[in-house]
Amino acid sequence: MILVALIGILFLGGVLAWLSERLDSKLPRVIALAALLLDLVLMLTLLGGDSADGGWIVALNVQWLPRFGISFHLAVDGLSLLLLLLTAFLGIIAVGSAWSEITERSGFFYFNLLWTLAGVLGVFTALDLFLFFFFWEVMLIPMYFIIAIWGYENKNYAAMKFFLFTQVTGMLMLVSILTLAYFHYVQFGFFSFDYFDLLKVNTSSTIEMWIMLGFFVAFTTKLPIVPFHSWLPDAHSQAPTAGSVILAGVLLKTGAYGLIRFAVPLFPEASLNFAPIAMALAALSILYCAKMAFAQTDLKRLIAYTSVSHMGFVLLGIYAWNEIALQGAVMTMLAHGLSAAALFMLAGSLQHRIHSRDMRDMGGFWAKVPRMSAVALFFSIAALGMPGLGNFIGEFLALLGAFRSNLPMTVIATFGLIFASVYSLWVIQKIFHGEYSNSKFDDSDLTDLNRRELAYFGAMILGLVWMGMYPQSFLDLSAAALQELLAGTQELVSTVVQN
Amino acid sequence: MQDLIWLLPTFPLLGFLCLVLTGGSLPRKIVAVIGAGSVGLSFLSAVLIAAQFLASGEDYFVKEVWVWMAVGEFTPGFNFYLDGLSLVMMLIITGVGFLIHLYSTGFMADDPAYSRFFAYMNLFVAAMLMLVLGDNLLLLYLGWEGVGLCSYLLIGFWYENPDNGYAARKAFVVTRVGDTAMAIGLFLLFTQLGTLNIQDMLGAAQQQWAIGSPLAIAAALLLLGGAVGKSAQLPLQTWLPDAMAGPTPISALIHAATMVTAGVYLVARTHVLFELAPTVQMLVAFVGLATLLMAGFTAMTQRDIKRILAYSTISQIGYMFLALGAGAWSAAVFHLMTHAFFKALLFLAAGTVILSLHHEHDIFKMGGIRKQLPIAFWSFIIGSAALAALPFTSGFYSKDEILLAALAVEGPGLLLWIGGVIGAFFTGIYSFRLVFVVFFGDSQGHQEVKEEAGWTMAAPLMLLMVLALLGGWIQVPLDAVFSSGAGHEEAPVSLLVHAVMIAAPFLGIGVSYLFFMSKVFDVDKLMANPLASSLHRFWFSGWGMDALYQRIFVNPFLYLARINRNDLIDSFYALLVSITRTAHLMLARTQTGYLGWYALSMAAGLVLIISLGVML
Amino acid sequence: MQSIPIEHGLILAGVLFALGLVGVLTRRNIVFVLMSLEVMLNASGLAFVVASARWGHADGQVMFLMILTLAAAEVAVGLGLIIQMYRKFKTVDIDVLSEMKG
Amino acid sequence: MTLADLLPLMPLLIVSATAVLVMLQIGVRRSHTVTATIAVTGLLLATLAAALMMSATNQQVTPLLIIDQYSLFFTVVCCAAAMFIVILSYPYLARLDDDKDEYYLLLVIATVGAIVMVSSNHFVSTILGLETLSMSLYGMLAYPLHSKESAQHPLEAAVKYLVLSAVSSSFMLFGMALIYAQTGTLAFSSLIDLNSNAVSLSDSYAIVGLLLLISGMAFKLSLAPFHMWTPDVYEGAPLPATAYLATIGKTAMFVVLLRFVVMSEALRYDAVVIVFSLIAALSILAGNVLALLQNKLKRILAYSSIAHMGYLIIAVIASYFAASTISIEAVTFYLLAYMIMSLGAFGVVSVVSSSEKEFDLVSDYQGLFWRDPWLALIFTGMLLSLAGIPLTVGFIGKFYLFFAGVESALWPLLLVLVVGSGIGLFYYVRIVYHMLLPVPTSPQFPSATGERLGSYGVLTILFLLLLLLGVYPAPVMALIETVSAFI
Repeated sequence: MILVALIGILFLGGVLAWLSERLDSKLPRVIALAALLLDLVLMLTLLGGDSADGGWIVALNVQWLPRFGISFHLAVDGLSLLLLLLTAFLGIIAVGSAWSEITERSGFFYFNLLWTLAGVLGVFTALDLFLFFFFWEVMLIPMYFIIAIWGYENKNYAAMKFFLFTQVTGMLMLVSILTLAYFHYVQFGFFSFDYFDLLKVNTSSTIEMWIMLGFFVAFTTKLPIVPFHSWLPDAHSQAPTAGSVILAGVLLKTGAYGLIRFAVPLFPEASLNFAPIAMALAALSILYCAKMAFAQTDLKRLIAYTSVSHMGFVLLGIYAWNEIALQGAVMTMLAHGLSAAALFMLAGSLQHRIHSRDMRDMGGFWAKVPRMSAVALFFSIAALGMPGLGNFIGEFLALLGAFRSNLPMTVIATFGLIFASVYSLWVIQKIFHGEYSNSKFDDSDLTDLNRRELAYFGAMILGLVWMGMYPQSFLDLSAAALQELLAGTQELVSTVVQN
Repeated sequence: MQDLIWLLPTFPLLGFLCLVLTGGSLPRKIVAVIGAGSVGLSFLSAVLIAAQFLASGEDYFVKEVWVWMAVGEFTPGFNFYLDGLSLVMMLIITGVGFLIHLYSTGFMADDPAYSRFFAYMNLFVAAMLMLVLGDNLLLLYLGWEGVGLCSYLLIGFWYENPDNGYAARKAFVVTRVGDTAMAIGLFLLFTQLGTLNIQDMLGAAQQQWAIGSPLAIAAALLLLGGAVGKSAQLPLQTWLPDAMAGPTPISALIHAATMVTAGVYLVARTHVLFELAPTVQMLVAFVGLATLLMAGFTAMTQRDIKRILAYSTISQIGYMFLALGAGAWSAAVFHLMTHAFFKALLFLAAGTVILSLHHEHDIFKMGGIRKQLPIAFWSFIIGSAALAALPFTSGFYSKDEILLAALAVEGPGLLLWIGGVIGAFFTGIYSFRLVFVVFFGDSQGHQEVKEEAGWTMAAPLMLLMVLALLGGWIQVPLDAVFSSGAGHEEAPVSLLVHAVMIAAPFLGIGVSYLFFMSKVFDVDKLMANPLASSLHRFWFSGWGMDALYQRIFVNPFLYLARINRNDLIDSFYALLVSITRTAHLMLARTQTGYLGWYALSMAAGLVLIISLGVML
Repeated sequence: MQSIPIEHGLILAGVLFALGLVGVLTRRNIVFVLMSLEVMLNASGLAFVVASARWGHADGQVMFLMILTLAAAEVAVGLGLIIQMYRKFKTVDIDVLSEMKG
Repeated sequence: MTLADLLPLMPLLIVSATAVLVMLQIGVRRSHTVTATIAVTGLLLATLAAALMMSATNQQVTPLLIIDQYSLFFTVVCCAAAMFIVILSYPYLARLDDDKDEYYLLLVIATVGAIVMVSSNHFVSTILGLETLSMSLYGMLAYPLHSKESAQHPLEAAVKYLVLSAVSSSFMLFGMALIYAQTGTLAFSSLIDLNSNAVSLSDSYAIVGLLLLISGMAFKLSLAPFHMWTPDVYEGAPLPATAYLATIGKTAMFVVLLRFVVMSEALRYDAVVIVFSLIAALSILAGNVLALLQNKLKRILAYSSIAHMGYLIIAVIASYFAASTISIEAVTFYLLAYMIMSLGAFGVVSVVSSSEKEFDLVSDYQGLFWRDPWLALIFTGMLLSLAGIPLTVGFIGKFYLFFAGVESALWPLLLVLVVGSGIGLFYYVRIVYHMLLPVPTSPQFPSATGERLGSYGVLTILFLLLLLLGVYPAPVMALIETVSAFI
């Protein structure tokens, strides 16, 4: 029941926020914040739950569309719970960042924000593939609205691009899901879209490969991975800050989650055969997008490309498919969720202050806004994988685990660390170091971070340090779930490896 | 007390936090107290712990603080490991570090970003201590990257000048290249040996790997990559001279005394691996040799006082690598220590000179200031003496050991020895060239000289002078650590060898005297010779390495970045869009609005369909 | 007695049908277009008659009568529209009805 | 023909009676309101009657009409839709400077035709129904002919539709004739196992007949390559008429197509399968591509209807290869969904339009979200449903189609479906985007007045249906499952 509550609260809160705008334009943000806090509390209550049965902490399974054997099946294990917490946390952060930035039509804005998050929660908890797909699509429309209404100069193009990429690949995934369900029908004589039923399906390896590709394309488009990444820089650079935060912090993670939860466990053999290609793509996008990031002049585009680059480590970790690598992937997801979100918020607050994202206009801000600069320094250091911060743990574990399953690709990917340092330090140099000059922009309201901003940046800094210095508290949470997933594919992997 | 070893990094870390969180709002006095005091505290505790440890007579001591992460069989912990090696290192770091902090309180006295400076310095000390005290390679890596970060921050400390920013980024990225190799090394070691705990790992390596086994070679090579990066050895030495852009105390602490020697520490720490890979060990020796010669040549040609010292540092670390390569582990560490003393001394002295000459760096614009700056003068005399390894100075003993060890190497031993001696000769030349040009001769009409600053800057110099002189008598407790490596029985060597080794630096000093003091030979005349001048240019540019790397790595990267600024891959999707668009426009033209045309299309469709049907 | 093979009848109907279709395509005068439509409809009517002759029952002929009526109706409505058209454009050339396109 | 036969015909009779009643009422005294009311009541009664009878009736009434659950289901759908259209037409015609009443007469008669079609399993009834429908549609399309202000071109639309649909009718008739020549019966029956001892005709006659018939039907369903008339007729006709043509006209025809294809087993012939696949692919691509940059809403909806009919054909093809009846259900559900969403879309446009001025340009709707959020929300819902986005009935419909396609392994067609819907997203969302833009300085159309409350009611009902069937379609799915068993 609590799971329905989690999602329902957000859906309801969204509607309320929208309606409440008529009363007072300040009300919606309060409602949104309240809803998210409530969710966060509910999630925290789940933390205590024992994950005895296969790591599932709490589950709910009701019939929904009997004709197709579709059920409303939600469940949470450690993995999902981590991501739920991340979602709620970043949701709150996003509300914080929108607090003063979104002034017009705030009601509809928070409606969309909450509905997106609701969709994401659904994705992280759904265990019926139809339901999963349902939420997968639900989260897109509000996101489209957020970009298209509150975005910047080129919002129409960006929003449309985001929408088309995710929708079209989504349809491919739908075809895959249906094919899988149909084969289940053929083998077991009844329709079912339930995760655990579909796990039992086994098909000829070629068909399995095709179905798997359907999922893979959808998920790696969301992740994203070269060559499906090109929607992301546009979407990010055009979206309002809160939008970028949700997009980078949470939406991208749904792709990774999909790979971990569905793509690999449902098609272990195909995934195993496909792993080399996947890891090659991962390495490629790590390096390629690091290079692209360095080339950008638009700050938000730059950060966007770094996101793609970091997601490469996630993909690498997932397709290495051993515990260390998976933990690394999960940690990377969490840490990147925070660091990327923070960087986007910095970019947003800069744009809010000087109305420009063009790094060529900037320089020497350290003298003007030392606090902001220090914060920016911290997060770019985190982004380049400084030990002691979350990102390092994630990337190191991912690479460490990947090393045993695919040496060359891991070595190539490791060079990403060098490029990461190149672009991260470039940002610092370009914006915060150097001689300050306000020739290119009006710095009348270029003020240092205020209390609210300091508060949420502080929270994120603490989070990253916690992940970096004592990641165990996160690793423990996801361990059971990941071991379960690994166990599911164990014997097959071992047999194939032997042959 | 030993159990409190975790306090060592904690004190400076706390100092860092205080300074950062207060964000420069504290008065300078307090900042100075926090900044220097925290390091002082950890020095005190270091001394106490050292005393207790040596008293206990144990070989090593482990303090487990908490498990960092536990994933499957991968369970690195926040554990501290204390043995002779880390003991020496921690004493150097805290001791010299404290002196330099003290000096800085005076040196930076009128810098606006006083507290930011000390924040970074404290963070550095903390990271450096983690590096040497960590009991597993991951913790070492933590410190390793941490010091790299601080080095970046401090080189670019005066951020208004983009050149400093460039130097800082260069330093970080170049070392990062080495670090990446090292990271891969860690992956390899863990995958093969199943642990990153240094002692267990070494033990496992000895059991599983035969001498010269490819895996051992690979592992050793990768670690060496990290080492050469940090320690500015060939081929990754290019960053260090530029790193002089930072404030002088930084150069003293990070780029002379401690961080740059981390590579030496790493190799010494994992010497077992290198013994398992003799070829790599030999490589280490030759890297050292090449570096020390190359740096020696370059140092002779530099004009910037700090660059001279920087190159001398590179070359001295070259000696340490030579020692490592020769298997003289303790000799390397010993030289590391003495070098920390006299090089810190030299840098700090140079700092006072620069400060009192209003940030003048060019030695040929100085001259004849021995009267005005007696302390600096004597510091330089002693420092250079130790650097040139004149007898009875600390440098003498350490370098002596190294050269003998080099000679003892079977195979290319003689070659190594000769190279080392030549290096010593050059050391004599450039070190005293500096002294002669700066302190003797006639004043080069620079503006009046400021008074040497107060005791905070004088005291450290004094102490370091003493250490630089007498440091050679310190007994480093390393036998337990290098029990395996200490197998070198000094073969009785002829007096001739000793004579040569003693003579070499004196010769060098003589040469530089003739050139720069008595002006018997005229440098300019020499420069007139095209060969000499071109050679000079070549050496001056640091053997053209920068230009080379610029051409091989940097430019291609920039080129790629430039030509593909807006994403080639995206144009594919753009193509799809334009295809659909054209299709739309073409189809839209068929909607003519003419009834006849529509009827025709129907008829055509019908014919098409029926013919299709009938054909099948 | 020797009967005509059904194919012939159908082919004849087909030819008529094609003629009518060609008429619709080629004529610009809407009155002639309607006439050609009549031809097509009647062609199919003929086809029905032929077919019902084959099976020897009346359904086809019933259908033919229906076709006659509906053709009449079509033409009735059509002529109504033609009158409107003539009022509006003072011509019965169908190409004037091409304001909507694209 | 006994009394027992009359009972199942109840809905048909009610609607016919309504037509007569309207006629008489016009004869007695013209009154727009009264006429509309009679029409609504009649259609409502018919709807209810059909709904009540549905569970218990399955009967062949005369050789011409089959009154089973399937036909009754669509009788309900068509009557309800017709009723909604009447309500939408009322404000639209309110200011027409001409007699308004005959319009309703025509509409009701057209509905009679539609009912006959959905319950027809015999060529004669098919033609009867079809022509009744078309004849009255000609009238409806050309209705505002005399009004001076009417900006559209009802005459042009009517003439084009009349001529071309007459051509297509003749296609169908000739096809029927050939099939009749083959089977010897005018009832829908298998072309494969003929009970003929007579000298049999070569198969090619039957095939040609089939293809002729299919072409004719394809025209009515505006499937490529017989689609060209659609945008012009949609654009020229008055909105409610367009809505009628687009929803009821298409649905009725499609039901006939489905019945015929299933009963005649036409898909046994590879030729027919290939032709169908070709038609489907062409329609999907042509429809979506043509709509891509179109600026007139009615034309966009016209093109999109071409594409949607193409989607449906996929399910028709699937119905032959699939073991289960899912594909039949897919067609049924999608027709229902299509009815709801396109009626809604046309409804929104007609709410803001009137016979003098139709607001047909996408740009007219700029900023609607901030001027009339409710209407904008409804419109967005309809468009997203047409695009097949979850939470809407359109998604469930798409899901059905995809499932049918997968079940019969029609991979190429599925690929086309994916590509097509991908392109489709663009122009639907483009409209939504225009509604999100800031309100232009001069509002294009007056926001709702009192007389439009009825229309708003209709739209709201449709919107709720849209969401209900999008989120919890289980009961309707069950109903459709049982209903589809009768095909």
